[in-house]
Amino acid sequence: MPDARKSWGRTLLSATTLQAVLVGVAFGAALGIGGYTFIYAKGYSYLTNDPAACANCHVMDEQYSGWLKSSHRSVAVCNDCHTPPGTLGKYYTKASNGFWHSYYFTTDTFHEPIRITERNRRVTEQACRKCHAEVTGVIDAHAGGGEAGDDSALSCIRCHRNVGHMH
Amino acid sequence: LVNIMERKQEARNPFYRVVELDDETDDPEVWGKNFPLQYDGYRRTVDQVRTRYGGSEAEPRTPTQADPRSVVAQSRLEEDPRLKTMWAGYAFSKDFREERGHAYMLEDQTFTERQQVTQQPGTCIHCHGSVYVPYKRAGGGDLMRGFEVMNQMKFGEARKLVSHPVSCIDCHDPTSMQLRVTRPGFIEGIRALANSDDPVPQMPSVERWRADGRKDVYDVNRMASRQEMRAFVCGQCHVEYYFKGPEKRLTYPWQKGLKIEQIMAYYDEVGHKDWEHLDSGAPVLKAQHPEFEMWNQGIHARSGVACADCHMPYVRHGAMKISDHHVRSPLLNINNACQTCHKWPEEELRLRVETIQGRTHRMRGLAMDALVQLIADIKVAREQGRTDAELQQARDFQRRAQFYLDFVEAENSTGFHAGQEAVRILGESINFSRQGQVALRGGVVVQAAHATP
Amino acid sequence: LVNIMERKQEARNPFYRVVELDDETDDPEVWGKNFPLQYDGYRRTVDQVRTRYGGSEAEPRTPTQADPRSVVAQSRLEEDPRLKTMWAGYAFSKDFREERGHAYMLEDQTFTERQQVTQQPGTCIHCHGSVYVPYKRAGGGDLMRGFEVMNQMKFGEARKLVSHPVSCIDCHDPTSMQLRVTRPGFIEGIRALANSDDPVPQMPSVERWRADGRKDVYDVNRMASRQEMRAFVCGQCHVEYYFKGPEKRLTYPWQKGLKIEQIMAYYDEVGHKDWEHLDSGAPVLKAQHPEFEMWNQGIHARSGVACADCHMPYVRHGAMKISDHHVRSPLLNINNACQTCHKWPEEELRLRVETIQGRTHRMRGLAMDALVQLIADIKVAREQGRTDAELQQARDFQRRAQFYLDFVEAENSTGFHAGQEAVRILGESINFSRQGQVALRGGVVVQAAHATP
Ligand code: HEC
Ligand code: HEC
Ligand code: HEC
Ligand code: HEC
Ligand code: HEC
Ligand code: HEC
Ligand code: HEC
Ligand code: HEC
Ligand code: HEC
Ligand code: HEC
Ligand code: HEC
Ligand code: HEC
Ligand code: HEC
Ligand code: HEC
Ligand SMILES: [Ca+2]
Ligand SMILES: [Ca+2]
Repeated sequence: MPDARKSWGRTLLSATTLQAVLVGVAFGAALGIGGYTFIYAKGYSYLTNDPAACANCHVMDEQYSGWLKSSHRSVAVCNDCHTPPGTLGKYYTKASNGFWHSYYFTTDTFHEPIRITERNRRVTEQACRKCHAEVTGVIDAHAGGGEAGDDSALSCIRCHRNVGHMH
Repeated sequence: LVNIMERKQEARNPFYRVVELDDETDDPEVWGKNFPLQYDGYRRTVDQVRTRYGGSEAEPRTPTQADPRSVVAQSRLEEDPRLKTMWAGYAFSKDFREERGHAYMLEDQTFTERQQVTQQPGTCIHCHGSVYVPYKRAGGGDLMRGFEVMNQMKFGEARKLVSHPVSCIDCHDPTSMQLRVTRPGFIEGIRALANSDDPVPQMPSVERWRADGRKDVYDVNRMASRQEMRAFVCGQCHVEYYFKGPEKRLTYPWQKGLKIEQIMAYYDEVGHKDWEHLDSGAPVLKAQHPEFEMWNQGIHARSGVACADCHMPYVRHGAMKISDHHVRSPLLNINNACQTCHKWPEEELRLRVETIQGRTHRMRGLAMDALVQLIADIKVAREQGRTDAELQQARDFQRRAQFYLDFVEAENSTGFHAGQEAVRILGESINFSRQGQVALRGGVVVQAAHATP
Repeated sequence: LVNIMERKQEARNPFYRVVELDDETDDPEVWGKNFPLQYDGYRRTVDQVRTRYGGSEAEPRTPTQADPRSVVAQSRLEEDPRLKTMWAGYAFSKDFREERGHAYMLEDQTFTERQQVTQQPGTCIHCHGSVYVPYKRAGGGDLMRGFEVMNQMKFGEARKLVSHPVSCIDCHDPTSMQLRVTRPGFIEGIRALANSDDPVPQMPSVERWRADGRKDVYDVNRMASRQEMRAFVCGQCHVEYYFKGPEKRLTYPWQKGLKIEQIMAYYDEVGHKDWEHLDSGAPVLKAQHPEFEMWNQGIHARSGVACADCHMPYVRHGAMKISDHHVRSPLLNINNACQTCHKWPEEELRLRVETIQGRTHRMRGLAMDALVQLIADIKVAREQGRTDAELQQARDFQRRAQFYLDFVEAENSTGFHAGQEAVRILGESINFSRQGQVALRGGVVVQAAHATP
């Protein structure tokens, strides 16, 4: 299982060689671009909790319309599943996702179909447990801690991939 | 930064109508003015890239008078000489190549050596060119009539009436852009299938028509759902076929159903043979590209996944998603073709396909060895002067073994479209070939193989 | 009595710890006091319900001295008498029944007629009872030692030391409740597999151990992930096996890999045969329940779907959900077993399984006919006084044909666990049988079948 750093690596590697170089040398420029989108394309949507806001980026449309059909539409918004508990972690994740997604959106160099990163997958696995502790207590009880991602934990997504937005 | 502005625009107007298209416009370049992205993809079917078992390899050749092509696809006969034995006495033993992109369909058909060794009928053109407009012209506005007229021409004459490979108008209604079936062969074939009692849960509209009391006829363009059409437009050509009677009417053998047993039974019933085998004298059949039939036996069809989902997946151009008109092996485009439904890494998906294809390829090899040995045995027995009566049983086994084997050999996914069914068919083929060998030697009750519970 | 919920670090476990469990507690009823829901499910494995190809049917019988059972499962020998021919000269031709729920494993093993016709070793008990505690006792605390000791007893003696069918302690650590492997046969088998070079992408922990330089030995309980354990605990018993050497050591033939070719090659190498066939005199093998091996060749294993996912799916009890310990055919529980991952209607899912099983069943029938015919031929040839040398080749074909066929016949999912592989194996079996028949009659280069590209 790649750790957070490795998975950032994956994300970067998914860019073309040219883009990779660009990222390496001109991080400042990237910041500029990302920053621009952050405002113009409502990248700051990341800071709100309104799912519609996520869909400010058409590349999020699929998940948005999927979410509208999902079992969770009335019980969980995007951020409930895609940001970790705790203010700091929450805003770190939002900021970094917000920035990188803005960056990739603008430079149009992300892998399609979009795939959740390892780091965000763990965030989501935690989110499930956060709300479903009662239901899942038993099946996690005897696991060595059952931290999402560790070998002794069950992956919720493996069986419940569709709960957030039908794939 | 312009990037995003553009994108927000694109989102609003997907395309501009530059020219008016009507039911006579068969030139794709004209359609391309309205739909430049689809046209670009369409033109890229000239690319030749090889995958483990598919795609195609560009083989340079020196053009000749008879055949001006400077590039062809690799010869399957050279890859596996056993094919020559299987087809001994038939045009396919002279020239059979890996198929390649749509852009080549017209020239490959026109210049294959198979044209020189036999006089082919106009029927051939049905699946190798944009015949919708020519058929209607030849039929004085009546598609079916034109079909019949051109079937009975010599290939050369019919060829002159056609100027493009499969084109936009063959799959699309020029005004609504909706998919439509334009091929008489499929319109009649699917109707015959609908009239049969073969269950086809993977074709909801057919089941619905049957449930509604089979009123008048099943009309594919009126009744099929959009998702079904995403496979039917391909089924217009990627099917098993034969030329019926002196009118050389193109016919898809689906009267009893789409499974191999049912197709075999149909050919036995009408007493059809493609040729008499040179070495063995058996009345044999040639199976051809039954992608549609095999796909129908697979889990994807059963799950409502159409040809276009994998071979023409949606690709994003800025804000809009369009169907990739660069029709090709999905293994050259795994992320768009597969990952929308399967979250596995590309390499893993490739390995899964190759596992299925590898098993199929191995069994194909065993079945081919068995068949070649049976043919050799019959040849010997014949030379030893055995009578037709004595050879009859072995020849019948060859007829079956060969058609079953060829059904998978000619199917171009190397088993992927229906992995278990492909291997089952090959297993039955082996059983036929070996029983033929035993029969020649006498002393075993061969019928028992059918006495299975 | 303490409500565990009160204690913070155990807040995840809503069960009441009524009794203390230790490594000596093999009585499930005691465990059931702490985990009543799992225990209830566990006890329901006495149910007998039939599915199209699986489950089991309760067949009443009048108890006898030798066999006090008043209910058994249907006889497979009566369903298909060809099995008697295949196993002629071996205990299985006397009594072989459809397997049923875990609750019966001990009595079915004790009272099968196979026990009366042969003297079975203590080894048998390894998979039919809760042997963890008995092994440790017999080994003076050492599991492996106890295993060796009990293997070498007569079945009757070993049987006396065991009092329960597979029980909680055979799959669970009594303190942490984590899954653990307690079966020496599997611990050694998976180790041999890890030492081989057979790629096992479906077993990440093995691949990791190999990648890390194969340091000391692969230790399943220390290295396997929880998800892998959800299959390994079943792989403890649902596997092909044989008794090695005079010590009757239970051995899983995985030294070269889990595929049939590799297992066959292993048996050839060690020169193992289970018996000499009564009719043909061939040195043959009996394959037994290779569910684990076949599952490993299938798409579900490849996708990380474990036995427990389908045979012990989660079931909701009030606020919490637990693993359904009523281990049975998933077709009796499609909703929980399949529908979380596959959003198709129950009936549709059943039909998909039966399509896969139907193809497998048909090929099994053809392979069975071919084998029975080969055996008949060899019998005749033998009676005609042909020498062992003359029969050697045909007998070798029988050995292969029979093991390949039995590998699928004995696998209890009727092909579902690996649909394409099951049919491939049957196709190869047919090829072996028929080549054997041809060989007896002479005149064809049989080796060619292996000369496949
Ligand atoms: C500025 C446009 C934009 C907005 C607004 C946006 N996204 Fe995205 N998102 C993207 C792009 C581009 C990608 C693909 C980047 C990649 O593949 O790493 C992406 C990828 C993702 C991924 C998968 C990749 C990963 O990092 O795990 C998740 C999850 C995600 N977005 C969630 C959200 C949520 C939740 C919101 C709203 C709070 C949101 N997005 C709003 C553009 C956006
Ligand atoms: C913000 C809280 C929240 C989060 C985060 C959350 N859920 Fe839920 N979930 C709920 C609620 C509330 C329900 C409705 C419960 C009911 O209907 O009894 C529900 C229902 C469900 C159901 C039953 C309905 C169905 O879709 O079958 C499943 C399964 C489920 N959740 C799984 C998950 C998984 C897996 C995750 C993480 C990927 C997750 N949940 C994340 C609150 C949440
Ligand atoms: C091996 C497959 C599997 C895994 C892993 C799994 N579940 Fe489930 N889950 C199921 C099944 C099957 C059910 C249906 C149980 C029932 O309805 O009786 C279920 C039911 C549920 C429900 C209750 C739905 C309802 O009926 O209200 C929730 C909530 C849930 N799961 C959440 C989770 C979470 C969170 C995780 C991860 C900690 C998880 N599941 C892991 C298979 C799984
Ligand atoms: C109930 C939990 C839940 C909610 C609510 C949810 N998601 Fe997700 N999301 C997931 C899970 C689980 C995955 C991982 C899916 C997978 O790996 O197959 C995921 C993956 C994604 C991805 C990666 C691409 C993909 O589809 O796998 C994107 C983008 C995404 N979510 C965006 C959103 C947006 C935008 C919203 C709100 C409109 C949202 N999600 C709401 C659970 C949720
Ligand atoms: C689920 C995906 C999927 C569907 C649906 C599907 N195919 Fe395929 N097809 C494949 C794959 C994978 C291959 C193997 C390509 C290779 O070997 O390179 C293939 C191969 C082929 C080939 C040979 C391509 C080559 O490169 O030589 C043809 C022709 C073809 N398919 C036509 C069809 C038709 C017609 C249909 C519908 C009736 C169909 N396919 C449905 C995935 C699909
Ligand atoms: C008018 C007849 C016709 C129709 C309609 C048609 N095809 Fe084809 N297709 C052909 C012919 C002919 C070839 C072989 C061309 C050659 O080898 O010169 C071919 C080749 C292919 C190949 C092989 C490409 C390669 O690289 O080997 C694929 C894949 C394919 N078709 C898929 C499809 C799909 C998917 C559809 C429907 C969306 C479709 N075809 C519709 C006639 C047709
Ligand atoms: C029912 C539709 C159909 C008809 C009728 C048809 N073809 Fe094709 N043809 C195809 C398809 C689909 C392919 C691509 C798949 C393949 O090659 O297996 C193809 C491929 C070919 C190829 C390239 C591969 C090869 O075989 O070398 C040639 C040449 C060819 N056809 C010639 C002919 C000739 C000559 C006739 C008439 C005797 C004919 N075709 C009739 C559908 C058809
Ligand atoms: C072999 C069949 C075939 C041919 C030839 C073909 N198309 Fe398509 N086309 C399709 C299919 C399948 C779709 C998907 C339609 C749907 O989903 O309803 C499609 C969709 C389209 C669409 C709708 C938008 C989109 O991309 O999904 C347009 C526009 C289009 N095609 C234009 C063209 C043009 C222009 C040409 C000629 C250069 C052409 N097509 C040739 C099969 C074909
Ligand atoms: C539109 C959705 C969709 C697309 C696109 C798709 N699949 Fe599938 N695939 C499925 C479904 C549905 C199943 C059946 C299992 C299930 O119900 O989840 C399946 C099953 C499979 C299986 C297991 C069955 C078998 O034959 O062993 C493989 C392997 C597979 N797909 C590979 C692919 C590949 C490779 C591609 C791309 C060339 C592809 N799929 C494209 C939906 C899809
Ligand atoms: C994806 C689901 C799935 C997985 C994973 C799976 N099985 Fe099965 N299994 C089935 C189905 C479906 C059947 C057929 C049941 C029937 O015919 O009634 C079956 C049948 C069986 C049977 C015969 C049951 C009977 O009713 O007679 C046994 C024993 C078995 N499996 C054991 C295993 C073992 C051991 C594993 C893991 C090594 C495993 N299965 C993995 C679905 C699964
Ligand atoms: C200690 C050995 C052992 C272990 C461990 C074991 N089994 Fe079994 N299993 C058996 C035996 C023996 C039988 C046959 C019992 C009989 O017929 O009397 C059986 C029968 C079955 C059946 C057939 C039930 C029926 O109705 O036909 C299924 C399904 C099954 N086991 C699945 C599993 C699964 C799943 C696991 C792991 C979670 C597992 N088994 C673990 C020995 C074992
Ligand atoms: C490696 C584990 C293992 C060993 C060793 C083993 N069994 Fe089994 N046995 C099983 C499993 C698993 C089943 C259920 C699956 C099946 O019946 O195919 C079973 C089923 C049975 C059955 C019920 C079905 C039938 O065959 O009638 C009997 C009786 C039986 N075994 C007797 C024995 C005897 C006697 C021995 C020793 C010679 C033995 N077993 C050794 C695992 C084992
Ligand atoms: C043949 C193997 C097997 C046997 C025997 C068995 N279990 Fe389990 N048990 C499992 C598996 C597999 C799981 C799922 C564990 C996981 O996901 O980590 C499980 C899970 C559990 C759990 C955790 C909560 C849950 O339901 O997932 C408890 C508690 C449990 N079993 C109790 C028992 C008790 C009590 C018995 C005896 C009456 C027993 N088990 C017998 C295989 C077995
Ligand atoms: C934990 C998830 C999971 C469970 C539980 C599960 N499957 Fe699957 N199944 C898959 C995956 C993953 C694939 C491979 C295709 C893909 O990648 O989507 C698959 C493929 C299949 C296929 C197509 C492959 C083939 O063999 O033809 C069938 C049919 C199928 N499953 C039926 C079932 C049935 C029936 C059950 C219950 C007895 C079941 N599955 C349980 C995840 C699951
Ligand atoms: Ca090709
Ligand atoms: Ca059973």
